[in-house]
Formats: sequence, structure tokens, C-alpha cells
Amino acid sequence: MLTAILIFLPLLASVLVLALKPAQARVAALIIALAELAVSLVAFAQFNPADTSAFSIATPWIEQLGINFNIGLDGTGLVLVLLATILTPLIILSSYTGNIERPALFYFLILVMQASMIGVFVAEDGFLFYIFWEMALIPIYFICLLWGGAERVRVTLKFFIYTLAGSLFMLLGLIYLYLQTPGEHSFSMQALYEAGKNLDAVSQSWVFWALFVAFAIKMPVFPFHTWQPDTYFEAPAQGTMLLSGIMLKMGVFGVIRWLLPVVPQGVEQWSYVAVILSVIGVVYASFLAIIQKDIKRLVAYSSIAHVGLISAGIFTQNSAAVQGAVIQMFSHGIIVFGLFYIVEIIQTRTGTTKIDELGGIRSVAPKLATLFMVIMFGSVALPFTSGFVGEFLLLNGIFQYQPWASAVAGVSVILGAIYMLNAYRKSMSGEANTLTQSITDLTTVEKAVLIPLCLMVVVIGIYPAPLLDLSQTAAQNLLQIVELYK
Amino acid sequence: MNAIYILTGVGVLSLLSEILNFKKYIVWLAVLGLVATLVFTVADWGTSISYFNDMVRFDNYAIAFSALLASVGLLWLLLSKKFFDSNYHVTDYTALVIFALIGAVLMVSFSNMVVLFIGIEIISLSMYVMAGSRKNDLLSNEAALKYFLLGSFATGFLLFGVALVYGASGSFYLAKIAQYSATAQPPVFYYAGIVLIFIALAFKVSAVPFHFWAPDVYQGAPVSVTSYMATIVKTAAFAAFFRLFYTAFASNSDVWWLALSIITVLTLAVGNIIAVQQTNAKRLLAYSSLAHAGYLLMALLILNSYSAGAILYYAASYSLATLLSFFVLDKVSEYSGTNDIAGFKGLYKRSPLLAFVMVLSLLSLAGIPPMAGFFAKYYLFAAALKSGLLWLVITGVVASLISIIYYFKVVAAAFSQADENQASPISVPAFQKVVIVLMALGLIALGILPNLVFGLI
Amino acid sequence: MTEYIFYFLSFLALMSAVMVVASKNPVHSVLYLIITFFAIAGHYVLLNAQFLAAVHVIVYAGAIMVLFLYVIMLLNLNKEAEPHKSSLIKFAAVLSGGALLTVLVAALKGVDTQADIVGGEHTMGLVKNLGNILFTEYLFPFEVSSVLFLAAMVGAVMLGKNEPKQ
Amino acid sequence: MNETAVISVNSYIYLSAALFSIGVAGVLFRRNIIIIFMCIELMLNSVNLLLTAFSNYFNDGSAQVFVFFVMAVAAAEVAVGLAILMMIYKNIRTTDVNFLNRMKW
Amino acid sequence: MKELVGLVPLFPLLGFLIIGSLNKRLPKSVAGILASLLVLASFGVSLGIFIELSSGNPAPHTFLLFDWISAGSVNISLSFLVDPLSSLFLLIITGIGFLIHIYSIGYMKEDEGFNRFFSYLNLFVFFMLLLVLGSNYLVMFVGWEGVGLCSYLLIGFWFKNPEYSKAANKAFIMNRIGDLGFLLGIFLLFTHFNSFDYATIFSQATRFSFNDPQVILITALLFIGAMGKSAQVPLYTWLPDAMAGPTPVSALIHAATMVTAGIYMICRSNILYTLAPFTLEIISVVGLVTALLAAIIALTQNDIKKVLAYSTVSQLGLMFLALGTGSYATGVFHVTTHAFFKALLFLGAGSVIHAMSGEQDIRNMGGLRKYLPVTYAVFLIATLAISGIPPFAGFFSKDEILAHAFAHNKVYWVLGLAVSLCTAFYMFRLFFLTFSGGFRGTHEQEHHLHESPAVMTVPLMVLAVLSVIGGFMGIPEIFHFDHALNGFLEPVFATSHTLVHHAAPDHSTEWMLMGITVALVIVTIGIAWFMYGTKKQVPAAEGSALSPLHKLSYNMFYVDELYNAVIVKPLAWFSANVLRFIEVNVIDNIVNLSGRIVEIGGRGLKLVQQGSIGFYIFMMVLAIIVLLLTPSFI
Repeated sequence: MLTAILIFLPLLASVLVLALKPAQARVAALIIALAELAVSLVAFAQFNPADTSAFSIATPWIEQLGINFNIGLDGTGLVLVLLATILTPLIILSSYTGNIERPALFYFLILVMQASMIGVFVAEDGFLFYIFWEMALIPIYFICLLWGGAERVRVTLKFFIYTLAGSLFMLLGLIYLYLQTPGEHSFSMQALYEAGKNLDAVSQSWVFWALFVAFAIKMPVFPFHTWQPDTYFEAPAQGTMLLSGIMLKMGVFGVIRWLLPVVPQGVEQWSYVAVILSVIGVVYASFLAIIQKDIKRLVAYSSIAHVGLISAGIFTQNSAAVQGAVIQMFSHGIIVFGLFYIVEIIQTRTGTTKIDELGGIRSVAPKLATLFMVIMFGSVALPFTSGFVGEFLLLNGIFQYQPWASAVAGVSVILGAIYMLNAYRKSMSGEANTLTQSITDLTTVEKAVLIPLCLMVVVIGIYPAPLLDLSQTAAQNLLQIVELYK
Repeated sequence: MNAIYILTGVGVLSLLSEILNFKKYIVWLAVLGLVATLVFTVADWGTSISYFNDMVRFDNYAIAFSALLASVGLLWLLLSKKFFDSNYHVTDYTALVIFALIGAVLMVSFSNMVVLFIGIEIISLSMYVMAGSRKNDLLSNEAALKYFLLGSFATGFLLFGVALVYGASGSFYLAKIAQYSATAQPPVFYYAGIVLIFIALAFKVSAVPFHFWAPDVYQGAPVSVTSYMATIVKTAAFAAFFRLFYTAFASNSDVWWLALSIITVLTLAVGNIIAVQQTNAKRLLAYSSLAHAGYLLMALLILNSYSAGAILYYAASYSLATLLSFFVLDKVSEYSGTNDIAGFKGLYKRSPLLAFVMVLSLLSLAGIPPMAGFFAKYYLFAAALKSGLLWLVITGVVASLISIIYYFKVVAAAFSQADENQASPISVPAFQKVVIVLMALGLIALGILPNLVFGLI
Repeated sequence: MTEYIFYFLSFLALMSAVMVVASKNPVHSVLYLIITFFAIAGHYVLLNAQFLAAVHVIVYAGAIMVLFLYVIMLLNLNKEAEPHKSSLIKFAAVLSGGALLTVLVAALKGVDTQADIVGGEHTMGLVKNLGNILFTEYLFPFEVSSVLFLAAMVGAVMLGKNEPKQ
Repeated sequence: MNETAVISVNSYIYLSAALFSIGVAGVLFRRNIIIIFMCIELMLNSVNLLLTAFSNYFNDGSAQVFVFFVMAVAAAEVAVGLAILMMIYKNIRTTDVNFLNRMKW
Repeated sequence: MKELVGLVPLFPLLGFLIIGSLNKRLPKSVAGILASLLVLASFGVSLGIFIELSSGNPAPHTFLLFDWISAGSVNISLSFLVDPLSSLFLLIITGIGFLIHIYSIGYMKEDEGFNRFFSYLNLFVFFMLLLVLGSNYLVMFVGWEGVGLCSYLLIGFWFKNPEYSKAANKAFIMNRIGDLGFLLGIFLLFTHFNSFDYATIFSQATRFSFNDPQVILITALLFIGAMGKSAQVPLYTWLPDAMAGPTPVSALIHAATMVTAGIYMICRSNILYTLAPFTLEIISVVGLVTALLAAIIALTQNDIKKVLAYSTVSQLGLMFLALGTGSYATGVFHVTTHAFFKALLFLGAGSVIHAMSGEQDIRNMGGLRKYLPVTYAVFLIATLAISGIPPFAGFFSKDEILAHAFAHNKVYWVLGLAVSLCTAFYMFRLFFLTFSGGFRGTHEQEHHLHESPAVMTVPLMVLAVLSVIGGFMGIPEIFHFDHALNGFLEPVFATSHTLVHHAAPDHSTEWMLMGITVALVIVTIGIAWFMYGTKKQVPAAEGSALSPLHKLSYNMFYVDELYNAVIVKPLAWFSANVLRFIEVNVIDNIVNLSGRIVEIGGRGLKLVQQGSIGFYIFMMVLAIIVLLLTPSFI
């Protein structure tokens, strides 16, 4: 029941928001998001990794076609649901500073987006998964289109078509699997798993690629990433946060839930390619991040690098790495959100995101600088920040899979430090210049967003057990399935 | 059958209304008539009766499509109220539209070639006239001329084909032809006949390369008429196409399968690719409608138990979305004075409702979940994959991707800043507001609960 | 004997059909078309479809062609005013017409037997029989074609009528 | 005409095909709308001829009934077609079929 | 006491949390004292532990805090290991840490970031304690990176100066290079032992044979980490730059504690290293090269802190030499004594700089003896200690290193000796230039000269005492005393010692070596005195012509420039040109190409729709002909 509430609460409430006046809309949106957070926390409190049946709902939806409204929560899904429900109120809150035009529509879209993404994380039916997957694309498209930067029309279109291209092939893959289910075809997750594992190796490879490309584009994994920096750059801050903070996790989640267990042989056969691509992406994006002149693009490339690591880790099919991926998704979500928010704060105050034009902010806005630093160190995966736990588990997992891959991916540990620290130094250190000398330090709202974020970064870094425990069973089950059908 | 009676009555009534001086109410009368048609059609559900020596057969297929046509006609009437109000020939138009609907119903229910032929001709003749109904507008003239000349040219091929098929099978009855196809060793000219009929119907559904009339006619005709042609005429044509080929020529599918494959791929490709180039929204929608013909052709190509339902569902979702988008286009061009995409600029400011409706319908046309258009395509893709037509599905997928480009052009325009001179708010009559909102919700509802429709037949 | 008549009529029909296309003056075209129609009517007679032949002459030669003539006269088109298509297009037109014919003939050649005959003791074409079929079996299309006529009539009237200036 | 004349159905099919092709070629050949229109009538007539031949071949009247319908439709088409022609002529003062080509691409 | 080990890192953590969160709201005086007291409390506990361990209860104790990361087969607990090695380091860290805290109260008095400084300092102590206390490699790594963080924070403490920030970045990034090696090393350990715990790994390590490639790889990777942290060639260039931080930081982090983490790590993993003599050989060479290179550079430097920084690098090199020869305890011994006298040197230098109002160039100093008597005295002691004059602390430890080097390889000894001589020379050069002769600075500076307050001088004096007596904890056997330190540390290195027995040089050789060393050192000091004490030579001013070798040394062998030209620039060029090209012109172009195909296709195709009916019909007829042919294809 809670699972259904998680989906429908924001979905239905969003319509309400649409009808409200601007001032009411933003308050209402925040309240709804907080209510949603409360629901997810209740789910978290009640969650028992060993028995998740309490969260499952299975009803036929389009019975003739074997399409079901099957939803449920497992550890992985819950972590991501938590991420979505934690970030959404913060994202809404973060928009309070800026002057959003047409707020009702804006918050409506954010809430629809949230509902869709949660739907992706809880769907246990291939068709349902696909529906939510696509549904999430529409609001973000409009958010980018309506509130984005100068080049938004072209860039968002490219983004939309690119990701849609991927997901349509995923749809084909899913349909193919569906048609392989015995008797009256069914889209239910179990049926698809069964169908997938019974395929011969060649078909599994085809399905693998059909699905992988979709997820790879979403994450994005090199070389499917070129939509991403532009989109992040053109999107409004909240759009970027949604995209990078939650939405790209859909891709990773897709791999965990809808790729690895579906075509184990295909994965076995091709995972090395996926790992290689991911690892190339890690280093490649890191190098590109170093030369970025714009801090927003820098963060965008850093995100590609981080996600590449997550993706590589998952494809090693090492249970610790999968858990690492899950916690890293959470961590990356909050950190990248924080980074983009800080970029947004800097941009609204100075009007620029060019690194070279900034400088000396630390002397005029020490609080901003301090929180930025915490988040930055989370991003460079310093121990005792949330970034470390995941990165460590991932790198270790990759190492056990293929040592050199880990060594190459590990270069990002250095490169990450280079670009983040340089960006920080150039923007924060030194004497304040004409652009930065008059900026004000954080407002209450901004603090309300950033302080919880930084606390999460540190607390998860020191005590990740709750999140790790969530994914433990899920990861083991997953790998059991994979092992079983290899 | 009731549909034909009622519609004929309404048609004649509307002609009389001029004489009897109640032309003011005629549109509403027609609306009532269509409601009655709908009700009486649906009431026959499941009966499958053939009438008049098996000239027409109202099986579930026919009833479902008649109901669809009646509903679309009803909605069309409601949305085109202005077209009638502003027109001197209101009664004639009403009559023509209703007559065309009769033709459409004949096309979905025929079981004899003669009826098919007459149905096609009724609908075509009405449309020739309607396309030219803006008599002093050269574009409208051009549309009428092109439609008429090309249409009657195609009729020639239809007839030749029918004659050849008759010449081999000795009957105009679908059942007998089917029997003949299945059992006999037909002469080659029988196949030629099938191909000729096929070509003529491909023309009616505006499949590439017999599509040349469509963009021009759609662009030149008044928006309401275009909307009628793109929905009702196209639905009827596809229903007829499928009915004929599924019942009569299914066992000869090897004859027309290659031809159909070619034109399906061409239609998907050409429709979408050229649509990207359009700056005129009306013409863009025309090409879009062309592209959708490609998807419907896919359903023919698949020709399995999924097909009929797929066509019905696709036609329903497509018609709803198309009606809506043409309605918005009409409103926008009325206020902007242009059919260009640029006219959509600032639509969100000028009328949020219209913008929303437009977006929903375009999303549906583009096939984005949870809109009905998505499920329509999904259903087709699934059916095609079931038949092992991977190449077809990939073509469809690529075509869908291309279609995003132009649909989103309009969307982007609708949500961009308005030009100075195009900032006036657009007003929509209250009842039409209700109608379009209901239709938009219908698009979503159809998408979420597709089994309301596709499983019917 | 019948064969000769057949060949004569066929020749007449084809030749005048060609002339319809080839004549520069529209009025000539009309006249040639009328000749074609008469030749076809002759074929009908040959095929024992006498009633059809009569109707054909009345409808086509009597009504339709008169209508054509009327329009041509009304629009004062009885001169060779037609702009000429370039010879390339003409060539292409003839070529594609020929190609179509070839393809059609190729497609039609499979008629099962030469022995099947046309002519003979057929009474099908009599009014009685036709009337019987038309008003029993084909009653529905017959009635429905009234809708067609109504539509055509309304349409034609509407298009032809002058609208009051608004 | 009750002698047993032997003319194969084939001959009629060829004749019709030839007439039909001439009609098609005419449509392609001419630019005058009226002539094109007449060529289309020619095409329809070839069909009628073919149908009648088949009717005789099968000794089945329904084909001849079909011919009636074709005639009816042709008449209706002519009515509408000429009305359209008149309407257009009023506006553009020409019967050149290619004159109206504003809408393209 | 061992059970209370949890308190040791807790106190400084508390200090960081309290001071860091209250920041400016806390009065400066309170912050300084609170921070110092908390470290003192840690010191107290550490001392208790030390006493307990040294008084006959040397059994290691593991203290489990909580399970930190537990995922799949990875199980990492946050737990502490108390054994002689860690307890010794605890003492050094908290003891010297405390002294430096006290000193900083005076040194940083005027700074507006006073509270921030102390919070960082406490954080550093916390992480350093974590580093040495961890009972598995991951906790060590936490501390390892944590101290790197604090180092970064403190080097860039005066963030308004962009150069300082750059130095901080450099330090962090160079450390990260090492850290990657370290990380890969522990991954490889995990591959073999499926654990990160010392206990598990060390108990099973002997299943590797000597010089097993895997163990060589593991130790080499770990050593890369040590190179970064302990500033060894080639990753040493950050340390001289790190002098940008406040001087107490240089003393604590970049001399006494953090930079010795590498030595600690290798000692901790001594079993693995013992099993990999090949790696040990590498370590010796790297240590020697570093020691020599840094010593040569230090000869010509004019910045008082730079000299000390290179001296530190050089001394660290010596420590690695000791480790490389397999004498881990000696390395630890030198770490300890070095902590005393190098901290003292830095703090003394701090006192000088404090007096000179921030001036660091020794060419502008001179004759400070009379202005800063206390500083002068302690600085002299420290200089003697580092130069290896008996009986000061440095003598014993350095002598032990040289003796082991001699036993291992004579060449090492010769080079080690050269390093010692250089050390003596540059230190006395520094000493004479600073304290003897006449004052060479401006009048203003001269007017301002004053001895530092007691809060600064008292720690100096304590350290001076330690520098004098510190060596006695490890008196060589030839003096007929027990080597207390060796005995104390024996449990840690026991396994290594059973695996490999290092033959100590016989007593006569040792006496001889000792004699040669001391004699040469005294001669060197004499030369230095001659050059800078009596002749009052002053190093050439900036930009004057220098001999090639001098120039090379003065410019630090152009290593930074070399790195820049060979690594940084090419990589930047590669990213900016090659990768960017691939990104924009290849990958993105391929993506855009699909769009362009549609675009171009559309432009071409739409021309077919050319508007005239004649053409349409023509196209239709053509299509009909083609389609009519299709059935015949089948």
C-alpha cells in the first residue's frame, strides 16, 4: 500500500498544485514533497530486507496482454526511493531563492517527475517500468524547455530524442522478452526473468544490447554521453538537479533490476565491454572535466565520471560492488545536487559560472565556501564522506574483477581531486574581485538545503550501515539469480 | 444499419432545414443525430447481422468502427462549430458531412464490392466539395482540384481492379471472393486486380507513393475539413482497407505483401522526414497524418489477430489527438492570422488550456506514455515482433524518433515567448473547453486503460 | 461476322480514344470521345447487353458529354489554347502509358482459355433480368447511391452558387 | 445477334487494358483539366466494357448492375468535377492543370 | 588503559566539532586552550597506554567501535589496534601535538582565523591518531586521507593568497597519486586475503614465498602511497611548497607527524615487506636518492622554512633507507628523534619569523642571537641534534641508520654519510646566517625584533630537552645499555626478525663508522662556520650569476618545471585538444549526423512534392507500374 501511495501521492497532488496561485503553489509543493518524504521514511522504518512482500502490490492491469500493475520495494529500490523523496523537497526548497516564472506549472512538473521516477524504482512489471521510464522524460523535458538557457530548444530536443531512442530499443527488448514468455504472455518481472534466462546466448546478447544502450544513454556511459553536458548546462538549476540527482539513477537502476537478472548469459558475454566503456568514460570524462572553463559543465563531466564508475562496478557483478553502486547512487545524488545548487547560488549572485571570472568568494561568503568544501570532498570521495564508501566498494569490486580496469578507473581519484580542487581554488580562494566582492553569504533557505545535505554526506560516510544493510539482501538475491543462470 | 438510417435522416433533414427555416439549429440537430447514431450502433453490439442480401454486415468490427466514426464525427462537429456558424452554406455543409459519414459507415461495414465502391465515392465526392468550400481561396481551389483529379484517377484503378477480381472470381461478394482465393488457382490477372485495388486504397489512405495529394489538400482545405479528412476519412479508409484485405485477400497475402512492405516503409520514412522540414503547422500536421498512415499500414502488414484491434485503437487515439491538434491550430491561426508554426509562439501565455491540450495531443501523436498514442504504437510493435517483423519495428521506431523533432517544434513554439503582435489571449467557447478537456483526458484514459478499446474486436 | 464487327469496333474505339488524347481542340476531343462511347456501346450490343448499351448511350453520350460540351462552350475553351507540355513530358507520358499497358497485358495474359466465348445465348442483358437483380439483390446499393447523388448534387450546387458578399 | 460468335474474353481484356492505358496516357499527356477529366471517363468506360465482358462470360448480371453503378458514379463525379472546374475557372481563368501549384514541398 | 584507547581520538574530534561549529562565537582564548587541553587529555591517555605496554603487558589490544562498511564479502570495522608501535606514535602525535598547540596560541594570536586554525589542528590530530590506531588498512587509509585533508586545509589556511591555495592543491593531489597506489595495494591484499584486517593479513602473509611477484606488487603499491605521504622522490615536491602554511603546521604536520605516516605504514606492514626484499631494495634506493637530492637542494636555499622542508625530505629519505635495510625499529627511532628536533627547528624558525614580522629569507637576517636568546639556544641544540653530534638525539638514530646501511651495502653507507655531511653543512649555514653576524634586515624589522612570549618559548624548551635526551631511548649496544626502543617494539617486528636475520656490524666496525661520521661532521661544521661564521658570507642575491651546479641546486633541480613540461602540460594539451576533439568532432558529430541525415534527406525528399498535378499523376503511374511488377517477384 505504501508503495502505491509513494507513486500516487505526488501524482495526484501535482494536479492540485497546478490549480494554485504562485505563492500557494510553492508552499503546497513543498508540503507534498515533505509528506512524500514522510511516507518513504515510514517505508524505511517498516522495511525488512528479508521479507518485502508487505510492499508488493500485484494486480492485472491490461489483462489480455499480460500487463500488470506490479509494484514492490526491495532494498535497492528503497534506497533510490529515499533518494528521490529526500532530494525532491530540497530541490523544491532550492527553487525558493530564484524567481521562478509560472511556479504552479513548475512544481506540477517536478511532482509528476518525482512520481514517475519513484514508479521506475518500484515497478515490477516490464511494461509498467517502461511507462514510468518514459513518463519521467516528459516533465524534465518541459522543465528544461520552459526554464532553460538560451540554447534550450535545440539541446533539450537532442536530449529527448537521444534518450527516447535508447528507451525505444529497450522497449523492443522488453517486448521481445515478453513474446518469449510461455503461454499467455506476461510482462511481470518474474516472467521476464524466466524468459530471459531461457533464451539462447545469441538472443541474450541482442537483448542485452537493446537494454544496455537505453540504460547507457540514461546514465550516461561513454560514448553515449554527449547529450548530457549540454543539457545540464542549459537546464534550469532544478532541472539539472533532477536529472543528475535522481534521473540518471534510473539508468543504473535499470541495469540492476532489468538487465543483469534478465539476460545473465548476455551479461556474462558482454559485461567486459560494458566495464571497458564505463572505465574509459571515467577517465575520459575526468580529463574533460579538468579543461572545462565553466563550473556547471565541469560538474556535468564529473557526473559522467562518477556514473561511469558505478556502471563499471555493477557490471563486475560483485555483490559488494553492487552494494557500493547502490550507496554511491545515493551519495552521488546528494552530492551532485549540492554541487549544482552551489553553482546555482554562485550564478544567481554573480551572474556567471565561468571559473576564471570568479574568485575570492571564501572571504566574503565563508559559510558557502565551507559547505561547498564539504560537498566537494564528498565528490572527491574523501573517507568519512558518503562518496568514499561507494567509491571504495566499487573500485574494490572492479579490482577483483579486473585489476587494471580498477587501476585505470582509479585514476579518477586523482583527476577528480584535480578538477574539483582547482575549481574550488579558483572560485573560492584568493582575493574577491569586482564580481564577487559584494555577494552575500547563504540565506536561511539556502542553509536549510545545504546543511542537511552536508550532514548526510558526512553521516553516511561515517555510518553507512543503514543504507548498506538495505541493499545487502537485494544485491545477494540479484547475484544469486545471475549466478544461477550463467 | 441503424447508423445509416439515422444519418440519412439527419442528412436529408439538414437539407430541408434551409427550406423549413431552422438552419440555426441544424448543427445541434446533427449532434443529436450523431449521438443517436452512436447509441443505436452500440446497441447492436455482438449481433453481427448482415443486411440486404449480405450487402453490408454489421459485425463487431463494423459496429466498433461505426461507433468510432460516429464519436469522432460528433466531436468533430462540436469542435467545428465555428466553421458552420461562419458559413453561408451551413446546411449544405452539414448535409455533406453527414453524407460522408454514411459513406464512411458503408466503408467499414461493406461485404460487397459495390457497397465499398459506393461508400468510397460518397465520401470522396463530399470531400472534393468540402475541400473546395472556400470558393474564393486559391489554396482551397487547388486542394479541391488536386483531390478531385487524383481521386477520380485512383477510382479508375479501383474499378479496374474490381473488374479483374470479378473476372476471375465471378462475384463481388467478399465471402465468395475469399472462398475463391483460398481454393482456386487464380489466373495472373486476378493478382493484378488485387494489386490495383490495393493501389487505389493506398491512395485513399494516402500511402507513399500515392500520397501526393494529401499534404496539398490538407493544407489547402479549411482546417475543419482537413481535420475531418485526417480523422474520419482516414479511419474509414483504413477500416475498409483492412476489412477487404483481411476477409477477401488474406490467403493471397504473398501477392500484396511485398508491395505493402514497400509502401509502409516509404510512408513511414517520407511522411516523417518531410514533416521535419515544414514551417507551416497545417502542412506539418498533414505530413504527420501521412506518417501515421504508415503505422496503420504496419497493422495491415502484420495481419494477425492483433491487427483489427490495433487499427481500431490506433485510429481512435490518432483521431482524438488529431482532432485536438487541428482544433488548436484553427484557434491559433484565427488569432495569429497564420498557419505557421511561429503562430504558436506564446500559446501558453495566450491560452494555457489550448497549450496543454496541444501538448497532450502532440505527445500522444508522438507516442509518449502514458498517452494513448504510445499504447497504439506499442501494440503495433508488439504485434509486429510477434510476427517476426523486426525490420518493420525498427523502421517504426526510427520513424517515431524523427517524429519527435517536428512535434516538439510546435511544442517548443507554444511555450516560447510570444511576439509583440501575437500576445492577445485566445478565447474558446465554454462548451468547447469542456469538450477538449474531456478529449484530452480521454487521450490519457485511453492510454492508461487501453483495454477499453483494443480488445473489442 | 461478329469477329469483324468486334475488330472494327475495337479499332474505332481505340483510334478515337487516341484522338481524344491527341486532338488539340477540346471540342474535337469531346467528339472523339463520343465516338469511342458509341463504339463501346456497340461492344455492349455485341455482348448481349442491349439495355446497358442503351443506358450507356443515354448517360454518356447524351448527358455526360453534353455537359462537357456545355462547359467547354461556357468557358469558351473551343480553341487550341492549351499550353503545350514539353516534348519530354509527352514522351514520358506515352512511355509510361505504354509501360502500363505492357504490364497490364503481361498481367492479364493468364486468362485460362481461349475457348471461352463471348456472345452466344445470353439473356443476361435483358431489362427484365437486370431489373430483377438490381431491385432485389442490389437494392441496397441502389438506394444508397441516392445518397451519393444527393451529395453530388448538393456539392455541385454549393460550389456553383454565388455567395452573397459578406 | 444470336449467331454463335466466338470472341475470347481475352480479347476484351486486352481491349479494355488498351483503352485504360490510353486513358492513363491521356491524363499524363494533357494539361487541360477538361481533357484530363475526359480521359478519366475513358478509363471508367474501359472498366465498364471489361465488366460487361465478364458478365457475359459468367452469365451473371451482377456485373452489368455494377456497370450501372459505375455510370451513376461517373455522372455524379462529372457533376462535381465540372462544378469544381467552373469554380476554379472563375478564379484563375485557365484550365491548365499545372497552373495551381502553390502548395508544394 | 588500553581499553580507553577510544578516548584518544575522541578528544581532538570533540575539539574539532566544538570549535568548528561554534567558530567565531567562541572566544579565541577559550578555543586555543580548549584545543590544547583536549590534546593533552589524549596525551595523558596515550601515556597511560604506553606505560601499560612498556611495563610488561605488551599484548596488542583491539578496540572495536562499530562495523563501518559491510557489503558482500567486504567487512570493515572501525576498530583500533593498540600495540607498541601505535602507542609510540600516539605519544609522538599527542605529545608534540600538544606542544605545538600551546605554541600556536602565541603564534596565531593575531590571526583572524584563530579558531578555524585550532579546529583544523584538532581535526588533524584526530585523523593522525586514526591513521596509527586503525586495526585494518582501511581505517589507516581513512586517517591517511584525513591527514591529507587537514594538510590541505592548513597549507591553504591563508586562502586569500592564491599561491598558498595552489600549494595546498598540489599537496593534496600529489598525495592522491600516492593514495591511489595505496588503495590498489589494499585491493590486491583483499584479493589474496579477502580481508583488510592486519590480524588476518599478517597471520597469513607467510604463505607468500620471498619475492613472490604478488607480494612485491602489493608492497610496491603500498610504497607508492608512502612516497606520496612521506614526500619521497618523485612525489616530494609538494612538501617544500607546503611551507605556505603557518609554521606550527609545518612543524606538526610536515615534519613531526604526517609525513612519517609512510614509515609507520611500512613498519606496520613489515611482514609483507620482509617477504619482498626486492621492494625493500627499491625503498632503500628511493630513500637514498631522496635524501641526497633534498640535501643538495637544501644547501643553497635561502628561505628558512624551505631549508627545513628539504631537510625534512632528506631525513625522511634516511628513514626509508633504514626501512629498506630491514631495520624497521631504526626507522621508527629516527622518526621519533626527528620529530623532536625537527619540530623544534620549525618552531624555532617560527619564532624567528614571528620576530621578523613574517620575513623568511635568511639573507635578511643575521645576528639574531642577541635579540632572541632563547630561540638561539634551542635552535642550536636542534641543529646539533640534526647534525648528529653526540649525545644529541639525532646522533643515535642517524648512526644506527648508517650502521645498518653499511651492513647492507657499503655504497649506501657512503651516500648516507654524504647526506649527513650535507645536513650538517646546510643546517649550520642556516644557523650562522640567522643568528651570528650582524643584522641584515631593514631598520623597521630591527626595531621590531623581540623574543617570543613564554607561551611559545616554553614548548621550545621542552622540545629542546627532548632533543637532547631523546636519543637515549635507543642507545646502541656498544655503549652497554639496553636498546630500550628496540625492546619495546620487538613484538611488532618479531615475525620479520624470525624470517630474516640482519647481521649487525661488529662492534669495532661500528666504533669506526661512528668515529668517521662524527669527525667528518665536525669538519663540515667547521667549514660552515668558516664560510658563514667568520667570513660572514651571504648567499648571493636573487638573479646573480651562479655556478651550474649551484644553480641546479638553487632551482631545486628544476623538478617542478620538469613535471610541468613532461606530465602536466602534455596531459592538459591532450585533454584540451585530443579529447576535446574526440568529444566534439567525433562522438557528438556522429550523434548529430543522424539528425543531419534526416535534415538533408528531408530537404531532398520534399522536392519530390513539387506541386503540380501532372507530376503527381506521373509519379503515381510510375509507382503503379512498379507495384504491379511486385507480385511477379515472388
